[in-house]
Amino acid sequence: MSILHMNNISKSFPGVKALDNVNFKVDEGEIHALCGENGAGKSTLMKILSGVHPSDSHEGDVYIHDQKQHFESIRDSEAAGITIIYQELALVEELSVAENIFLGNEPVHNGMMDWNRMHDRTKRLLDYIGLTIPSNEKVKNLGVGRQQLIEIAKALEKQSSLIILDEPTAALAEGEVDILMSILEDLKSKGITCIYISHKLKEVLHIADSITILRDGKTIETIARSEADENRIIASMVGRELTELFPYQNNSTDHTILSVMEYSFLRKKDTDPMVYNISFELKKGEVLGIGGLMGSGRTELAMSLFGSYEGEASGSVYLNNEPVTLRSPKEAVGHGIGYVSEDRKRYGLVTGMDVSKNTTLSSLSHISWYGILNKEQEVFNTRQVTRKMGVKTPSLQTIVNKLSGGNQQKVVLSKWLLTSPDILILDEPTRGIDVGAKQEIYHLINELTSEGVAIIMITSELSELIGMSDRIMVMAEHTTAGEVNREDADQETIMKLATGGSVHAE
Amino acid sequence: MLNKLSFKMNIRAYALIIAFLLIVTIFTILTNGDFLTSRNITNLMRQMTVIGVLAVGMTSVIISGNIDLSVGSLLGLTGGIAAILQVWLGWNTVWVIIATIAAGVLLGLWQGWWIAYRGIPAFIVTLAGMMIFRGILLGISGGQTIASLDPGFMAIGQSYLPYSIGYILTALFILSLFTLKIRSRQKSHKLELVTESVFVDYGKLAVYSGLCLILVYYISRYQGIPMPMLILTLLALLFIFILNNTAYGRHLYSIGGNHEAALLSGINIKRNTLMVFVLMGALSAVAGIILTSRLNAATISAGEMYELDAIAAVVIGGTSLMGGTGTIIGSILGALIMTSIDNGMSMLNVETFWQNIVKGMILILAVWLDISSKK
Amino acid sequence: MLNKLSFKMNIRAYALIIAFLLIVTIFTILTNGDFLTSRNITNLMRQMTVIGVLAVGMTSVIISGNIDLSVGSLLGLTGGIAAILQVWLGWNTVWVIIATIAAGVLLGLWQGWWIAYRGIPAFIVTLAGMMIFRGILLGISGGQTIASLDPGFMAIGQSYLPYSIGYILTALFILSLFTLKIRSRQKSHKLELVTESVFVDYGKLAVYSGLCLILVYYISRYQGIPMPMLILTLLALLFIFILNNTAYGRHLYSIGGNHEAALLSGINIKRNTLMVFVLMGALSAVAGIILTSRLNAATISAGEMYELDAIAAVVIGGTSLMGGTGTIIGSILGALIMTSIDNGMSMLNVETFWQNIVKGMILILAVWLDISSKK
Amino acid sequence: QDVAQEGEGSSSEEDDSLTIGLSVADLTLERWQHDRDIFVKKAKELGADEVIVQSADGDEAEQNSQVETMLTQGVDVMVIIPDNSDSIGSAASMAEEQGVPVIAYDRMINNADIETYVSFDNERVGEMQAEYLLEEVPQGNYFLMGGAPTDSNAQVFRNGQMNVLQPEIDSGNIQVVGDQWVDDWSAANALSIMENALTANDNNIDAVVASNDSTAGGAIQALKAQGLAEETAVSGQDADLAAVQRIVEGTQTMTVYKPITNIATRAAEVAVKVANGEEYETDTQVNNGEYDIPSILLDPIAVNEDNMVETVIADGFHSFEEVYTNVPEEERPERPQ
Ligand SMILES: Nc1ncnc2c1ncn2[C@@H]1O[C@H](COP(=O)(O)OP(=O)(O)OP(=O)(O)O)[C@@H](O)[C@H]1O
Ligand SMILES: Nc1ncnc2c1ncn2[C@@H]1O[C@H](COP(=O)(O)OP(=O)(O)OP(=O)(O)O)[C@@H](O)[C@H]1O
Ligand SMILES: O[C@@H]1[C@@H](O)[C@H](O)OC[C@H]1O
Ligand SMILES: [Mg+2]
Ligand SMILES: [Mg+2]
Repeated sequence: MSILHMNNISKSFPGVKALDNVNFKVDEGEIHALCGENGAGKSTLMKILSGVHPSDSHEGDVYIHDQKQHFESIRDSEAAGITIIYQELALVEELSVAENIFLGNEPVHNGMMDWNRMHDRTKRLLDYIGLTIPSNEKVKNLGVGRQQLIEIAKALEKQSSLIILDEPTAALAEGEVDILMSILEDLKSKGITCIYISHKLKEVLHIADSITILRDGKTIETIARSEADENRIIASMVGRELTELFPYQNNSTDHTILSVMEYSFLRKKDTDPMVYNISFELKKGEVLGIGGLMGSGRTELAMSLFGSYEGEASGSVYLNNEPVTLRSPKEAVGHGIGYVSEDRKRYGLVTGMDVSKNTTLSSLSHISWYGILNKEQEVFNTRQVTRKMGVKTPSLQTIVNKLSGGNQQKVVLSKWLLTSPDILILDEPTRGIDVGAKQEIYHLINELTSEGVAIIMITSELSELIGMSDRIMVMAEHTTAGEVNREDADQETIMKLATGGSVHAE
Repeated sequence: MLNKLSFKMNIRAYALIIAFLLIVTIFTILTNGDFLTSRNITNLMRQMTVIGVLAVGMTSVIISGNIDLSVGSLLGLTGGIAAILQVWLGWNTVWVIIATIAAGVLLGLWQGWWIAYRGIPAFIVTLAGMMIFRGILLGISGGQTIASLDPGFMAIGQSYLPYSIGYILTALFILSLFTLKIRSRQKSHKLELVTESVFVDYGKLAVYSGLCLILVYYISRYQGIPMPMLILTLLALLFIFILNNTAYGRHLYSIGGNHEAALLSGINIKRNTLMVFVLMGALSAVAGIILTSRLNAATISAGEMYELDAIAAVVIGGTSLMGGTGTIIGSILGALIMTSIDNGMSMLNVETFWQNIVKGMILILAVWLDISSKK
Repeated sequence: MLNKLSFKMNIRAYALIIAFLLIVTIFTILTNGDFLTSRNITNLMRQMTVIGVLAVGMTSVIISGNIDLSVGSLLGLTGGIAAILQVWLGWNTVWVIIATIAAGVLLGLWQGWWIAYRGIPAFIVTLAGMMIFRGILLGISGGQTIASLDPGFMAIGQSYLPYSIGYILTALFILSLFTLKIRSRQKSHKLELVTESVFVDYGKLAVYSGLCLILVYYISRYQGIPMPMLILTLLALLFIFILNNTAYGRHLYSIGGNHEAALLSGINIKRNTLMVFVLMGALSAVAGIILTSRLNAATISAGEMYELDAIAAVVIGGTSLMGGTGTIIGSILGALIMTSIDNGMSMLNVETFWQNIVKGMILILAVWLDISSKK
Repeated sequence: QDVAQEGEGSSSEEDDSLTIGLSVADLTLERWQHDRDIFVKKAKELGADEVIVQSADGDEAEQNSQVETMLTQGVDVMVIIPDNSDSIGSAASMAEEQGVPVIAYDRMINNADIETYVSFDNERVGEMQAEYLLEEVPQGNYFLMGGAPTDSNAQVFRNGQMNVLQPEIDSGNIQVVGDQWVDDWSAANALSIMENALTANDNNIDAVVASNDSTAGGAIQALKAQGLAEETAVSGQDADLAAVQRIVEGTQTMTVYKPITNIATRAAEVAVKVANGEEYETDTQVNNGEYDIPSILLDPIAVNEDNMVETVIADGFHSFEEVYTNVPEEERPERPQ
């Protein structure tokens, strides 16, 4: 019995045909995965289903329980029992967790907000998804990972019959992913249907009942889990086979480029240090992986080293054996450091600017003469680097907001490549990136290290951490929990360090 | 954690209060105490009401990520309408008030429609409104000041509450504060929510109530609570309630805070935006009525530049022009600061040009104090 | 594909032009052609320059995500300084100009410092500036109109370029447009970049040049290019260049577009923000000089409310008050639309109150046309 | 409670110091600064201990607030130059009720039982402007340039002007080719308005009825650009320095001089007498809507090139050098002693 049937859907944006006669069928009560490369059209298809793209903006029909639907707005699709968790976070940072979960859906009693019911429900939802934070905490105080979980809670609250999850795990660490998996199982047991979009094929294979694959806006095939394996999916997505997922190369040298000793950082408005007592070394050509649980302070370490915060640093930082203090990102960039943020929308991109201008934003000095830009050179550089990165975009003048999530990520990477950094900090570099592109990034990492660039790679994907790092530092509770060499690295050791024996406190 | 948070929030709120107290202290010293007489505090309260009422509405507008430059003209026009209805057409006060507020609502509806349903930036629509409404006022009044309203109408802006009623209202207010708090704590307890310690919670309430009583006592020593102050207080309470305790209020914050997220959450952005301008229209009309009553006349230039004062009060009060944050209390404090500066400087008999300069400087310094405390 | 895109962009730019042409057509019909005489076009150009110059600076300020409410007072003050230096102190024109612009720069520096380095919202700092600068003007001028400047100074706002020079400048301008295009095409070719077809590229340039020539010819039929128009043109070109072709311009867009991303991209936000207010100060001083020269007098109320006109011109021109987008050309067009409305209506001798109403309505409709075309 | 009311806020009432409050509508118009300076000086000469001056910056509500504040400060007499004659009434009544006499200065205070009114006749000002222009230009095209549409006095000047012009318009002697009001009395606005009017009328404008000097200045700039400054007659008001300079240069035809020294001196005298409870003389009574107010009405003077020395300069309102600074030495009239 099919709950959803999308028939011959086509949708164009200026310059792109995002969907081309797509057919998509989902059975009641199943978990149906949707896979495809970045820009294949997955999110677009789901936005049609949720009414973000109203029914007159595309061709083809949508049937729910064999009833033809005309979704004009999100309200319509919600009324039909559909809820979607968007790929890009859609939370109001100034509001609390509870308020966000109930946004647009507030419990009201005599025209007044029913705070009690709201907090009560929120508390139970937070328990359910394994978050221990107060329900009146402001969302802006949470990291991306927890924000993602809040989005999930928000969807669960709506109690719909069909839940769409567009890359819900991109920002989650393994522990949280496990929780999510059990939530999905639980939903399934309650007869709720899920559409699950992810680039993490292991998860897909673990959880999905059937898998539909899109490529270049077309449906390639739908396969049952029993017939699926990773290679088959990849082949179907990418159109070719991929060998050897982690093309690790050892380019590590003896030359220490960065050395951090007993480093702590206290932000101006905080009372507790963001990170404390951290020591590590980074060698030319090396990939230093940083692992840890969500909220362990990896991002904060990177951002404070990069000079992003106003505050007080103690300890010492040596660049090429010279002591330095980096008080602003500008100084960090000046010293040859680049930082690819985990939150591209907030910290990585000027979303209203075009691809080309975003790409050259950090390297304008390379293409200008006394501050005057050489625009031809700009186009040239952008074209080169975006080609190398395989950014899929209608043109270099396309506003970056209009790119698919993965391609936006590649634009951020391109930006930093153009600065020709000596040290590149990658914070969750493959978040939301498809398998093919992931491999391209790994190859890129190799290429960079072979040129002597030192890389710090923060990632919550353990396999990636183990697969690509020369050395791994594990963080817990805002400080170093230990360091592991490549040879000794396995999931167990790292998880042990990350949980630090001590209970992970909030 | 929660405690820490709320404490931090309070420091933020306090910084502005500290700035305000500083200003008050300085003026009190410089005027040899004249600034703090019951009589002058009463003046201050009466002088701040018009901007205060506008600031209440402006807070909601700005929280929703919009702006309203037309409030000054809207106030002028509605004030003019009120005077015309009463002086020229002889309507009685009650009908005049109803019709005037209705006019404010309609004009707000007009602006809200263009902004919400036609997608024209609020800045443009309300800038146009600023010209259009002033033009209409000029046209219908023929450029004349329309004067001498009925005693009933004059009472709105000029009368005082009898002492007894003032005290009774205050007592009721304090009582309901405590009742609400007790009930809320009971419920929180049942739901196992984190609450502040009994001491902090009731301590705070006690302090607020004390301040409230002192103010009322102090003002009552002169002539009693001025009617406009009562109106402002009621409106402020109403809007505090709307912003904090209704779904509509939450929607305004989310629309201003993250337009896209609000849209994706299925919030009816258009209707909510329309509504905020309707409310602003109604409040402008109330402000127009109070001003006309205070002046016992409607003039063509009434309310000129008030939009800037109202916006300034809101921004001083800590509301970001980007939308998504802000409180009514802050804006009222902002209006109070602005009025105190005007009042104090004029008591000091400073030369006009110094007044402008000093007023500008105080503005910067007050906000600076507030901002540095947040860092 | 690329072609389609640029075509769409043009349609967006055209919508405003269409609105403008509509306004022109209506006024031309209503005035029996008087509106379109060489003489009136010359008037229009002269009347728009002051707001135009302010709008050029305001565009940069708004692109960077800020606002400047002080420009009117700043203009008044710098105009007053210029008149005092010349009339009371007898300085010669060149020194007066240098000193006045230096004063504008300093005042801009003051405001920029509070905004950039002390983190106070531009709205507050410049609102304070609005009061402070007007206060200083009142203080130093003692409230008097300071009149009768030197002929050299008067020439800035009142003289015309000789025809021959007008045409030579225009020719030079067109020539350099073509040279730049040719060089850019050559470079692109060397770097193997895709370029638009020769036809489209040069065709467009030819059309622009043609329009430029027609305007110059038309204006020259009266008295020649007015000096203020030349100044505005040069400043506009300079700022178009800065915004589009320098790293600084790019920084402004990114700061306004996403403050945090700009910071993390290694941009010095503070210095860039400071700079934009310094530039605004300098431009306000230029506007002050032009106005003083045009009136042959500095008055205390000079420039009152000009901030709103300048901001309106910028917003009509399609710049979002949220920052991150905007063009100088759009703002100039915005200023032209505002001035045309004033000019046309006063030629028609419309009653004042109708003028306000109609101006407001046109404002809304022009922006509406522009916005609907973008959807 | 009433005890408390008396006990505070009027600290100066018990001591015998004499405090005068002067509330000025707006100091951004040049003339009010002269009024203030002369008034303060004179009042102090006559024995006032303190004169508290406040300017409302053209905001009528602000002016009411300032009057309230001055009452709190315990002034003995209130002199008010109203921004708006009607809306100031409530503040004035309040002062009178509290036993502080109110003197209306230059502009009447309506609907309040005030002490006295010292002024020039503003309607008369408008009449003088029109009369003078008619003398110069008995027939031709007239352009009416009103003051700020939101200033109620602007309407009064216009009424005066029309008293004189209407018969001539009806008889067809003069044609009104345009009627525009100038926001904020701003010279820049007046300049644009005049430029456009000249364009629309092919320069056929023989007289400009400008309501004050600042608007006249703007209009004259536009006329100059067309080489018409000396041909078209332009009126004015206030005898601003820039305006009298224009008059002696020949570009402005006349201004109405309201001898500010007289009004300020008279007002100061009356204020001090009222405060001391002494008698003073008034000329007439003027009705302010509800009450007949004893009034002192001074005569405004039409000033042109010929009577410049005897009026503005003789009064010391502007110095000879200032007025003739742009006129070559040999063309200047004889310097008065
Ligand atoms: N609002 C939009 N305007 C223009 N183009 C768009 C818009 N949204 C998506 N596209 C384009 O449509 C195509 C499909 O994008 P979509 O976001 O559906 O990809 P996706 O499969 O979700 O990719 P990813 O895995 O990277 O999230 C892309 O080429 C993208 O650039
Ligand atoms: N104890 C805490 N209470 C509240 N918020 C916290 C706490 N610890 C960290 N955070 C917040 O959670 C976020 C996560 O920290 P950070 O980004 O440094 O960790 P991370 O290891 O990089 O994890 P993530 O995978 O979420 O990026 C930060 O924004 C921080 O402010
Ligand atoms: O003197 C004039 C004054 O009476 C009027 O109110 O405002 C304009 C002035 O010129
Ligand atoms: Mg996607
Ligand atoms: Mg992180």
